[in-house]
Amino acid sequence: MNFAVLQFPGSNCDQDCVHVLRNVMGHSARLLWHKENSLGDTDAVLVPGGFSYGDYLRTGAIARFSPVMQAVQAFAAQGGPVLGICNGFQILCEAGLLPGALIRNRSLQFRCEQVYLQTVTTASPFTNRCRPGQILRIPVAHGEGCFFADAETLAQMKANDQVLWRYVTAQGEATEMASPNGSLENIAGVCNAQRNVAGLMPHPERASEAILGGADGRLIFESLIHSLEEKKSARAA
Amino acid sequence: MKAKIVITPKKAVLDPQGKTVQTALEHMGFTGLSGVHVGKYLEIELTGSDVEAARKQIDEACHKILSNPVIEDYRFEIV
Amino acid sequence: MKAKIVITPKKAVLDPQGKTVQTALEHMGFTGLSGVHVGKYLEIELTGSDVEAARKQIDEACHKILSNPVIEDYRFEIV
Amino acid sequence: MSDPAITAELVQKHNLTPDEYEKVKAILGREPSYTELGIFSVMWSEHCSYKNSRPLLKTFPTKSAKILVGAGEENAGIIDIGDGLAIAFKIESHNHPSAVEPFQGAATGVGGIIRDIFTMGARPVCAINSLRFGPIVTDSQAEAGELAAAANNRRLFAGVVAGIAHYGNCFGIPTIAGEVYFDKSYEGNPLVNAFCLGVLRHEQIARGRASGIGNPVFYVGPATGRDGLAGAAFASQDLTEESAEQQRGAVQVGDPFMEKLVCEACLELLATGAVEGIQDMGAAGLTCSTCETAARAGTGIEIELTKVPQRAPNMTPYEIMLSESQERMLIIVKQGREEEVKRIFDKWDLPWSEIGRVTDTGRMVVRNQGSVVADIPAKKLADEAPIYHREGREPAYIQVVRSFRLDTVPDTTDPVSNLRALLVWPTIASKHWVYRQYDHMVRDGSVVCPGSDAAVLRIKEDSLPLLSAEAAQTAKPAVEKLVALSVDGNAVYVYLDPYEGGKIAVAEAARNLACTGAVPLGVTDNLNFGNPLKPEIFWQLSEAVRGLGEGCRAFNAPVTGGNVSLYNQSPNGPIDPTPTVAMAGLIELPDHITTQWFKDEGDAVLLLGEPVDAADPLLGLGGSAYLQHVHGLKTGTPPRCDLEKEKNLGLGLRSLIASGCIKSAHDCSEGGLAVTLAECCISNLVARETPRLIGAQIDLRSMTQVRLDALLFGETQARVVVTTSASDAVKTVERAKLLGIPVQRLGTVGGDTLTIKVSAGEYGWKVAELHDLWWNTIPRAMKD
Ligand SMILES: Nc1ncnc2c1ncn2[C@@H]1O[C@H](COP(=O)(O)OP(=O)(O)O)[C@@H](O)[C@H]1O
Ligand SMILES: [Mg+2]
Repeated sequence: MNFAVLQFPGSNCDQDCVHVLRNVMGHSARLLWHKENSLGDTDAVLVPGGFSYGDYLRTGAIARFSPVMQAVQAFAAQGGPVLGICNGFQILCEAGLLPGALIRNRSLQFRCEQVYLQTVTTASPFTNRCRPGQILRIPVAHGEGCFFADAETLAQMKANDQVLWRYVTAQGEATEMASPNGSLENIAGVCNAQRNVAGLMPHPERASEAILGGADGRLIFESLIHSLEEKKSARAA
Repeated sequence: MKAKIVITPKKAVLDPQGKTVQTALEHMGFTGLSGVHVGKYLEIELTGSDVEAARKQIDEACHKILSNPVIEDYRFEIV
Repeated sequence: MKAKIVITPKKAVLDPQGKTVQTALEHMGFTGLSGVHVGKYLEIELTGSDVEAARKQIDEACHKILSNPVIEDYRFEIV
Repeated sequence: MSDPAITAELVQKHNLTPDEYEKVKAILGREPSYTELGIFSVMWSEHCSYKNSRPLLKTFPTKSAKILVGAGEENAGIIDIGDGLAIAFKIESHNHPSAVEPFQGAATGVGGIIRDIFTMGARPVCAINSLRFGPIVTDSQAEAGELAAAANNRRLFAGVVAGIAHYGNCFGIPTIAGEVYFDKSYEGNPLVNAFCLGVLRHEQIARGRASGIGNPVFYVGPATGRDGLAGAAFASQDLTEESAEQQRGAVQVGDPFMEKLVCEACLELLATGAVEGIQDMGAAGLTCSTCETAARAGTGIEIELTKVPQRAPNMTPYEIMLSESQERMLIIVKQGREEEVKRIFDKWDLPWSEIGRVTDTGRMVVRNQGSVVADIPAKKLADEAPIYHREGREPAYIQVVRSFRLDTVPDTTDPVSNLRALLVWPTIASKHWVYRQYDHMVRDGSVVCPGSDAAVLRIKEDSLPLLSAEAAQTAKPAVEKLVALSVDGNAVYVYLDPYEGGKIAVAEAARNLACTGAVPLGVTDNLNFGNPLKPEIFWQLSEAVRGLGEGCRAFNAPVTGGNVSLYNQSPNGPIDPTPTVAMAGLIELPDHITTQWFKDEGDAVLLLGEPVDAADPLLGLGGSAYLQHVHGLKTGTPPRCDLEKEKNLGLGLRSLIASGCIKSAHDCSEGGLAVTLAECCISNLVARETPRLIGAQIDLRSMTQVRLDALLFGETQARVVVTTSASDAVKTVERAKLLGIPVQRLGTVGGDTLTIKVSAGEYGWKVAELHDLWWNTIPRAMKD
């Protein structure tokens, strides 16, 4: 598959995503500069973590206006898969591609630590290789990852099965302690109603190799690759 | 000309910063506080002199980029 | 009563946030901007009714904890 | 607006002595202009010239076959790590700025050291830090003054940590190790030492040289403001009509986002080969970067100040030359290749300006609107600062602490409470409150994160700086490397015996590396001391340097550079002498990576090294955490450091690790054997709020000859607690003996308590309780 990993001024997990997609998952991945107007030959887009534009004003607020984001909007509207990780999640929310917003962690501090994530639904291109309810151990690293949506939006999201991951304890309970940021209902990641755009605060690309302490994050990339392959073979058939 | 913009968290949105400031003030012995809210303040210096045009421009900027309507309200004045 | 407090970076101090927002606005086609400064806005709800007492209290709070006098200025009004 | 007249008073305000001023006049052959006075003043400050410490620094070992760029040659030293790869690393202090404004002071400290690294052509890949503050907790009888002081210490601590987090996280560099001590002597004068390490290919080393007559000089990065002026030169004249605050100069504010862009743009530019020389504008900004690059190349340099981007209105030449605005770089470009600079800096939306040329005059000439405001021989300015051989005198307190005798302190009767008390001492308690605020994983290389003896970083292809398109075609893929890092410095030991303490700082760093399976490669050190004009302080400095040098020689770890921060005094007196030692090492194979926590039930616990140094009259308790915290005594002679033994221990431990039988290794430091064992039981963190606790049954009954407090809490050096599987235990003991390391079996891992049997009885602690004390002390003190 061909992955495009966006690169904004201030992105800093861009190389990590390319590394995992290329060297761990064995697919082709390239960086796409924010001034580009077109995605070229791309099967899926990754919006990586970092501090685009220094996180000044609001996380993701400035990056969403980059030329490349217009192309991503069009790609997503056609059903192309887009995954935002951390700052990428924030950018996708700002761009209106995902519901809700991410605000300051309740502790008011940056948090970098391993967390447990429960796979809320396997019915998405980002979770289809997980077992229902499967718990993944993946690190977070953010200061503004507290998910918020108004009551109506949240109800709609739940009705549509749009919550993909929640912070839980090792035993699978969505307690306050389990969440590093105070997110609404412990939400760690969501998708859009069409299910082709998703975002999550944790970093699966940091949990894809045993030498870094665990490879649970691979399941998310494997899911995405699996759904792309299915799409390809369906098209071929 | 100058635009003075105030951006505040919506009432329904958690304001952990406001809570923390309130607690800190109370710890220091301040009394009679019934709520603290923390928002952003922006000052934009404008070279033009057409107040109406500026108002339109700033409103658009606030709406499009300076605030996020999911979590924030804004107000501004041109002086 | 309410105190409305504005905290801004001192003029001589670098304001990377303001600079970045200015560039972004310009990139988006906003023109005629000669400066952008980003600061904080606080609203403190007060239960008392003695304006003078409140003024003193808020001034102290601003000085001691709400602002960082090394790099920030503050101003406020009681309404 | 005219410059003030040069008076004796003005010279003094610039911290130049009458003799130094005479030397300035001799160099110039005339009176200096006001701008020139400012330039000499900053270049000849201790910070830039090391005038009081240079003779001592010369005694450090700085050579080895692996050194590619040595100490003092450039902005940072560089060491070969094999396969055509190299690392550049350095530590630097930002103590005084952090005392004034902890958040920005610490942030700009991180920014400064990162620039020192990419200036060398290396890609910065990790940061570490070493911090000191006054006490953040008080006992129950504390008076109002103490409470206020502790509150202020907490403010500084919180601000510094948040500032380091802000800069490093946003820049996108993992902060993977560090240390924090709390002691009264740092009240009012916290220490913030920031370290950065970068990697590069041998052929990518960049130089800070203004070579090539006629080459254009570029200024890149944000505009110059009046930042940091007060710190640099103490200007107090009515220079301008601006507000008082602007004249004093502004506190430096860091912009990590800008630095990230400047770094990426510089690495991209270096790959083109269009750069002749490059240097960051650190302390003394434009002044230092222009005269040093010319001095190194033996050329001259000429710049025009109106071409320098300016942020504040009406800046004077004096201010522009002395400003310490952050994130700026000076680049000497090969003539004819200017367009490449412009293209790349435009791509990154970064300001650039061509401000001058390299000349053959040997002079640094500064013009403002065409007229010369400074004209100084560059080499004399940069390299001929006065050097002082200060006088040292042993301080009176040394006699007092040396005469301390252990029999004035009764042996412990309550080790159970003692261990609890040590674990809640903030210096020993877990520092996760600190490092969970740092992104310690970004860039996918953090193999051992903070929380074990030393951090381990994987260096891979994308850790390296870019290659030019042509070079990329022929380059071989980079061989992966594992680098280990630790920073150490127990200042109480140094206070009690600077020579011994200096050796211990190096030995502890080496021991921490050995515990992760690494071989030491090199050292960068930060000498944080009081006022060197006081003979007692100078004695501390020179003795500590002697110890540090000897330590480095023993481990074949040359000093590749470092930083000197003197005048660390508050109204209460000088800080404890605090040399901090950051050591980098290499781990040969991924299999060798070892962490400090106990692994499995049934594993055997062994001690490598003598349980107690019987030849030490204080049995390892001098200067110990136990004496300080339990008895309120900061006295005695510190534990003795036998470098031969330490070296042997490191060699032996690594060889045991290579043989595959070591499952965990943790060195004994503050708090002695009992704290080490407790940490092995409680320090394995699986995920947020999810530790993996495991107990151990320890039997010390065979060690009957010694005081219980010394056995449990003494800080005898050259000791490491390791575990092996039960079946490997006997074999490991034999191997260790063959390697000449004292070894004994202490017990077995398992259960939910730590129990220690001694001849006097048996003591036990629930590991969950120990964990709570150790884990939550700092969060509780910081109330979150
Ligand atoms: N300021 C800090 N920044 C990052 N990591 C830190 C900091 N302080 C302590 N740590 C980490 O906490 C762990 C324990 O530190 P310390 O008690 O100093 O270890 P040791 O005694 O083995 O040198 C180490 O992994 C260290 O890297
Ligand atoms: Mg250690």
